[in-house]
Amino acid sequence: MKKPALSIENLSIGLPQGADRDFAVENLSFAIEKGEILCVVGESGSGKSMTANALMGLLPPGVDVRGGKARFEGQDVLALPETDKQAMRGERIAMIFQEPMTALNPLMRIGDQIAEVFAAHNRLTTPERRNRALELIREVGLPDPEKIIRAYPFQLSGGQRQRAMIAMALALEPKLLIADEPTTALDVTTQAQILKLILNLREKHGMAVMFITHDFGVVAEIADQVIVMQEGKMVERGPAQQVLVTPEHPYTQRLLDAIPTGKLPQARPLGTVPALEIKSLRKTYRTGGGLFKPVREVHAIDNVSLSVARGEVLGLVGESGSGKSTLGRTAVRLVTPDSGQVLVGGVDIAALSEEELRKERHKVQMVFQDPYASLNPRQKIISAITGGPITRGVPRAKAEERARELLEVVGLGADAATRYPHEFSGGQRQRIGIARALAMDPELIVADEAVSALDVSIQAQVLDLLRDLRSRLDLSILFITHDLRVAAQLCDRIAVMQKGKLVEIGTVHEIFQSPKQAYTRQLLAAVPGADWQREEAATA
Amino acid sequence: MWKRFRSNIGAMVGVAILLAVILIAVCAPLIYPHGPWQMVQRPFLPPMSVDGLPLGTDTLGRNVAAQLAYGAQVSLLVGLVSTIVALLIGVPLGAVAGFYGNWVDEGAMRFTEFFQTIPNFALAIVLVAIFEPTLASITLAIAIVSWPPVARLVRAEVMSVRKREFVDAATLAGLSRPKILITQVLPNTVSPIIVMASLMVATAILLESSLSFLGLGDPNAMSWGYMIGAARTVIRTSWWLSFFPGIAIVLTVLALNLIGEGLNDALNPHLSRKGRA
Amino acid sequence: MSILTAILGRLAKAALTLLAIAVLNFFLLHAAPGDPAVVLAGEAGAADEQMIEQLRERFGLDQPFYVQLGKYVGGIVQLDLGYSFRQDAPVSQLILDRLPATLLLTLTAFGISLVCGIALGVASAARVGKASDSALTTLALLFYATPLYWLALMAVLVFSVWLGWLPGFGYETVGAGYTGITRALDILQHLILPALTLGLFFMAVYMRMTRASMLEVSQLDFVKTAKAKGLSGPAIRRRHILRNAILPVVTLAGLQAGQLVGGAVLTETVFAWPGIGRLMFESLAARDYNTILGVFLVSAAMVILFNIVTDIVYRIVDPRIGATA
Amino acid sequence: MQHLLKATTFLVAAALAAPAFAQDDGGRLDIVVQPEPPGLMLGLVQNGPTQLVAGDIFESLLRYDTDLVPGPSLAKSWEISDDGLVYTFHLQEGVKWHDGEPFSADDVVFSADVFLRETHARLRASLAYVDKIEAPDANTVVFTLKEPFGPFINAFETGTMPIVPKHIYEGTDFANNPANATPIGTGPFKFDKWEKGSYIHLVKNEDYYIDGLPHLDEVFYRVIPDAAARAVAFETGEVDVLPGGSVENWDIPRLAAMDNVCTTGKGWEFFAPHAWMWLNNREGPTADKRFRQAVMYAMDREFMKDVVWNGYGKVATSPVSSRTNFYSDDTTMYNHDPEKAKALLAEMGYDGTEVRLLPLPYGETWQRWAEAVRQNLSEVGINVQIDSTDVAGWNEKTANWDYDMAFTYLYQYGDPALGVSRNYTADRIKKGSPWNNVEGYDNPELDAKWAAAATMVKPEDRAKIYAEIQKEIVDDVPVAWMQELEFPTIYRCNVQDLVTTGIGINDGPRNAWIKK
Repeated sequence: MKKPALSIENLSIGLPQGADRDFAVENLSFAIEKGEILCVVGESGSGKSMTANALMGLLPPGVDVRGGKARFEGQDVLALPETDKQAMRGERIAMIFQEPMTALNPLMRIGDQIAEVFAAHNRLTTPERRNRALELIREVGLPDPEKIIRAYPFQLSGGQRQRAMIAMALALEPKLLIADEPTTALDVTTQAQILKLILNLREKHGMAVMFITHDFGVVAEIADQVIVMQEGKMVERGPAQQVLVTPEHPYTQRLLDAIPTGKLPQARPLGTVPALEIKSLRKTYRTGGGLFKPVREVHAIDNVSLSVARGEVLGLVGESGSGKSTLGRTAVRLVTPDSGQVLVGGVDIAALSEEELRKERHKVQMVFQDPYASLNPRQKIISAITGGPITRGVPRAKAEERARELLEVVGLGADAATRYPHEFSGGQRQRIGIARALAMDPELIVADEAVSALDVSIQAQVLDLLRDLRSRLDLSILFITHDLRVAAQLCDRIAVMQKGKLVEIGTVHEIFQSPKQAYTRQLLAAVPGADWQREEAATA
Repeated sequence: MWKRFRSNIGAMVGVAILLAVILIAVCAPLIYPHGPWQMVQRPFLPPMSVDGLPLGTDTLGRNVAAQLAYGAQVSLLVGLVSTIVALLIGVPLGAVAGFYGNWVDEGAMRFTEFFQTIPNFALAIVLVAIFEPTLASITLAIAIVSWPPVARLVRAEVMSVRKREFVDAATLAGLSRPKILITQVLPNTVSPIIVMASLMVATAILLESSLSFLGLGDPNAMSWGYMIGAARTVIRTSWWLSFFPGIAIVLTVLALNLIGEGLNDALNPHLSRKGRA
Repeated sequence: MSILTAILGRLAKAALTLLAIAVLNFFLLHAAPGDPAVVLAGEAGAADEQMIEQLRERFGLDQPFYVQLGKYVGGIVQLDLGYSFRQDAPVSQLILDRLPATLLLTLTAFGISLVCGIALGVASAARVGKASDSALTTLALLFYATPLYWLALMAVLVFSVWLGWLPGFGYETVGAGYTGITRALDILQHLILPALTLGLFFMAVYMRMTRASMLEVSQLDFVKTAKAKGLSGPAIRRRHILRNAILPVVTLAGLQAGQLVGGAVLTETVFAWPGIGRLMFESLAARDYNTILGVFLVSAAMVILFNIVTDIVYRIVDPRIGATA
Repeated sequence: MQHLLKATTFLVAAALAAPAFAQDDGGRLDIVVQPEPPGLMLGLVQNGPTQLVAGDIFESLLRYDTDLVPGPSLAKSWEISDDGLVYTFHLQEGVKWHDGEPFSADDVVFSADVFLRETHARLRASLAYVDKIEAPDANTVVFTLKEPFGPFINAFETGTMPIVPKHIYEGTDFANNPANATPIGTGPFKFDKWEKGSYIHLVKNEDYYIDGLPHLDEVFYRVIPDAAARAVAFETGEVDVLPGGSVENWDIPRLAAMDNVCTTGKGWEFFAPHAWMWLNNREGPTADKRFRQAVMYAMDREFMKDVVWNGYGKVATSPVSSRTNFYSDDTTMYNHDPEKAKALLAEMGYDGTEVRLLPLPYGETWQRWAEAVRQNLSEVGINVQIDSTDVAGWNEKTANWDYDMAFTYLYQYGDPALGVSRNYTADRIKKGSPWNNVEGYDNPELDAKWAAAATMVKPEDRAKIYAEIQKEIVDDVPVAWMQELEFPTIYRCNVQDLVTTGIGINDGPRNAWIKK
């Protein structure tokens, strides 16, 4: 029996008074072997990040360890005095975080931030530190190390920053690396690269990795061992394969079921009457300009044509910066295109004047990404939903009656009408957003990353609702997402965008089974857990 | 929110002081029906030396306590009205600039910058001197020099709220632009404006007293600044004449600042907002 | 984009702003009741029409308003601030005579308030929640709420009259004939009280801001990163929090530094400090238009200058600005 | 022994000069000047601060003691013809300008006839009576008048007729002569340096034509803008002399009570500042004589003198100051009598119309005074609103008659014909100046008397007519006479002989010395 790198026994972490529960983590025990990757999986609020923070001694004020031990290299790291914890951090246990955009000091050069790790632990001389920093940058696969070392964080892309973070974490060859959702904020292709990098580095340095994620796809890619957490408690533990294939706990099963699998839905017959037609659409953003600044142009939409048939759900997939959101916003004329047509029910809404447009607005509605920003916090639900119809001339009483009906339809109950947004959870708010869009009796709904901000289980419920509405109301939907798996769940056809251009468009089956373009194939390959799911799909 | 405010000891102390000052201001005509200008006793009587004159008399033998009470009226009025006027200038300007952007924003911000470039206090002095010191001109001058930060704040807030998705939703609902600004955007900028306003009242009171100190107060209105200005030449022999109005100013301004901070903590809980994500 | 072009752009804008200020104030002042010729004649204790007419002619007040405005603006464009008839000297001369005193006072006050304010703010933030933090913030609030002129009067009373430690007013010991180091020390002695009283208010402002900013930045992700690296608390505060937290403070301070130049009227009055604030205030009662306008323009120019300096500092401290455009 | 010898020599010299006891030479005097003078060329600017400072640099032909008796200055003696038309002055010998050029009668002629005629409004009024000015020789000047002008002998005071150097100003644009910045006079002190906003430095004129004078080595005039700061400056020993009006009245007792501090009310006789309120005789309630009388009865002027002016000065009972010649006390006395005031108001049917009161923007004392007046008037039912304004606004409003009641005070210059009649005769009703008949009082009968009194030769005759005038005008109350102002000078007691003339500190440093 190997001695574990880290073993946690009966860890309990208390929350401050007034929180929604007493413990962030309760009675948690697990161990990580040397050179092993342990994935801690859970939805938001499951306590997985708190566990990591407790190990590092980085718990926020008011949150404290109430009991338990964490043995690491023969010591209980939870009981160490602060100075020892400080010495341990970065040297023997290192950590990387979710948001590469904010996790680096914006005012310090990358090289200095790496060298600082050595300085903090009094290692090496200044020139040596520089050389080591260069080596590390090379090791994590960043291009042009000499340049990177002098660069500031803002000059790097998200993936590059995450690599720089990893370089920092590796600096002193820690025995344990804690990675807290390190790929969640990244595009799929970048995510795939970072995951590969972590696997390689584990191989090379033999360190133990505690990898926190909410994504079972990632788990399938990387994990040796898995523990599943729910509301502070561990509900399941085991080797990755076992947990993924034969989950024991109902919660784990529910989570796995909720995952949009690669299983493709039955193809539906499509109508031919177009609800939305986009013709040769172009939108270019110019930044800078003015007297002394050079103009920079970004082609957000570069000559795109597509159409959505009545009753069809078209998925629009792409990575960040592909122009998919701009296209969606152009379709509802929140953005006015430079040229091209947006035909809704035969009317080119891109060409309407402000006044005419207001009369036509109701035809296309939108469901937004951020459930917390899409509802006015100072407005009751009922007025949020009835605002549009009343403006259109629907009598108030009638609009309110309809609003209550719609709230029932989206599964909230009519009594939700008189409450304020903050009384609802994220998933509930998304339902309100859908009801609001439906209240206008639109010909087309644009759903812009409508489920991306939600936990998987909630995501699944909202997707179910949309699917249900699609068939009940014969809705036409332009469904924008970065997640091919989600798109596969709901869409009839999928359009792939890259850098403002439409790369490929086809039925779900065409896209998934015989993609024509290299970029589409690349995207499909990058989907985490793709192999596992394909396997699963095959075995199913 | 109210609970969070109430649990803030400093803010509650502020509220208590402010309520006391308001009470005194309101009751002044009842306690001293003859007004603050009546010469009641020998001049320069120290506090507590004669019954009925707890704070002594001033250079003309007038009751300092009565002056203080009436002064509360004026100081509060000037502070409040000038803040309201400043808000009336700053809020629409900032809102329109932030909401419509482009050249409207450019124009409004140039205008604001222009006013921020002129030295504030000097401008206030010139304005009051030119329009002659009356409560109206003092109030207006204070408002004119204090609206630019309001405009900037509102603009920034509107710009941030404007990008929120519920504004897009309102646009899609067919609401007109002005209606969106008024019903959707502005209500969400109210908290920081309230916080700023409470601090502005404090600043306005200080500004009014500074102007009075320089001899630019309204001679028909008894204000604390006017009292200090009138008493500064006798500060050595009759300390109480400038001491009590000075304390009154410090307490009131302090109270308003405490309330402002309390409101800020209660209305703009940055930490909890961040903690949500 | 280079800093140079940015500065050039700012300067071009600044020139326009200054011109606009000149025109606006010209209108304002001429709208004011009070004729400078009458005032000047009045000071002589007696005057007749002939004298007032002579004076009006000398000042150019007999000409139509637009001609006066045109002449003034024409002068401004050639950097000529006009002539002060009240003081019988070119305005630029008057202002140059007094500007050093004002700059000395305000920059010293500014320096003291910024350095002490930031230091105390950092100290306070580091002890957040403790008694010493409460004491510091309460004190700052108190300074913030105290009228500056009142504080000045009290300071003179205590340190000059009662204790006799420091001179209570003036710029230097008059007629002492000091030169070199002795003179510098003498001026320094005179400087202490006004600079401190002027600085205390702003110290309170900067302290509160620094504290708030430090606390806010310390919540940011990269601070957690720094902790995870194993840096000590002081090192994190110094290398990571302070550098980021200080940016908004520096910005605000830069904006205020310019304002200080024109806003030191109160301090200059109480301490008889021969600066431009007092010059303006005194010129106002005499309707010495050109001098008031000159002071306004110079102080506005100072505001702009400090804004540009702040901008440059910001660009140096924050690599993101200027590079992203 | 040597020391004694020196002292004896000095004694002899001193005895020739003036007072006959031992005076110490040397030392410096710091005097407050407020506000900062606009210029020091006394021929061009004659405002108070300029006179204060430049009175040491420039001189005129005569000086006047505190009883307004003329004495020698640049003229060592003089004669007036019996018909009162010819004034002959014999000048001092060996007088030199500060730049070393010799002074002569030509300078006097140039000054009076050319320079001041162009620049000096107040003197111009007197010079209107002058037919010609001649210099028969280098040390004699003769003024010949067109008709007798009683007060003419009072026109040779420094501020009224400062003698300026012909060799510098002749043929130049006086107002723009560069020498204005560094004035050249004949006085006991020379201009050295002017640090604007801070101080003016004068140094001893070593070549002064009176041996042994001045005693002081240097004089600093200190600019301290704040009244409280001026008081502190005196307390801390920064300054030695606070000329009248430098500090607020209620600060005077405190300063006077300090060790080694003396005060004197003397030194203002020539000016005899007389304070009143203009009452607009043209319109509004103040156009009614009964209202004006009611104002007089309503006010407790004794109380105001005691409280506002801390007891300094005297309640004014007539347009002529009791400190100058020709004052008469045979007039109606307006005592504090609110009932009488109310009766008068009832009689005229005053309806409570608001009356604006314009205070003089010269500091706290004047502000308090206006407040006290408002309070007194409100007690008899007059509705008073205080207008607030600065010096410029005050000048504008009074000059353009835009007021109901307005505080002012003016100098009397030693004679009613110079400083009093200008405010009451109809020919002086002219918009645009705040020093003439601003109230709009028009009484042709009295106009004739004012004119007659001015051109009489014998003082007794003049006194009779002035008494008649005073009796009548006091009943009309064209303005509300308030108080004969007294501005005490505060100084260290070891400063000796500071105030010896009717213009006080203006030429005080000439004789002053510091006791060691």
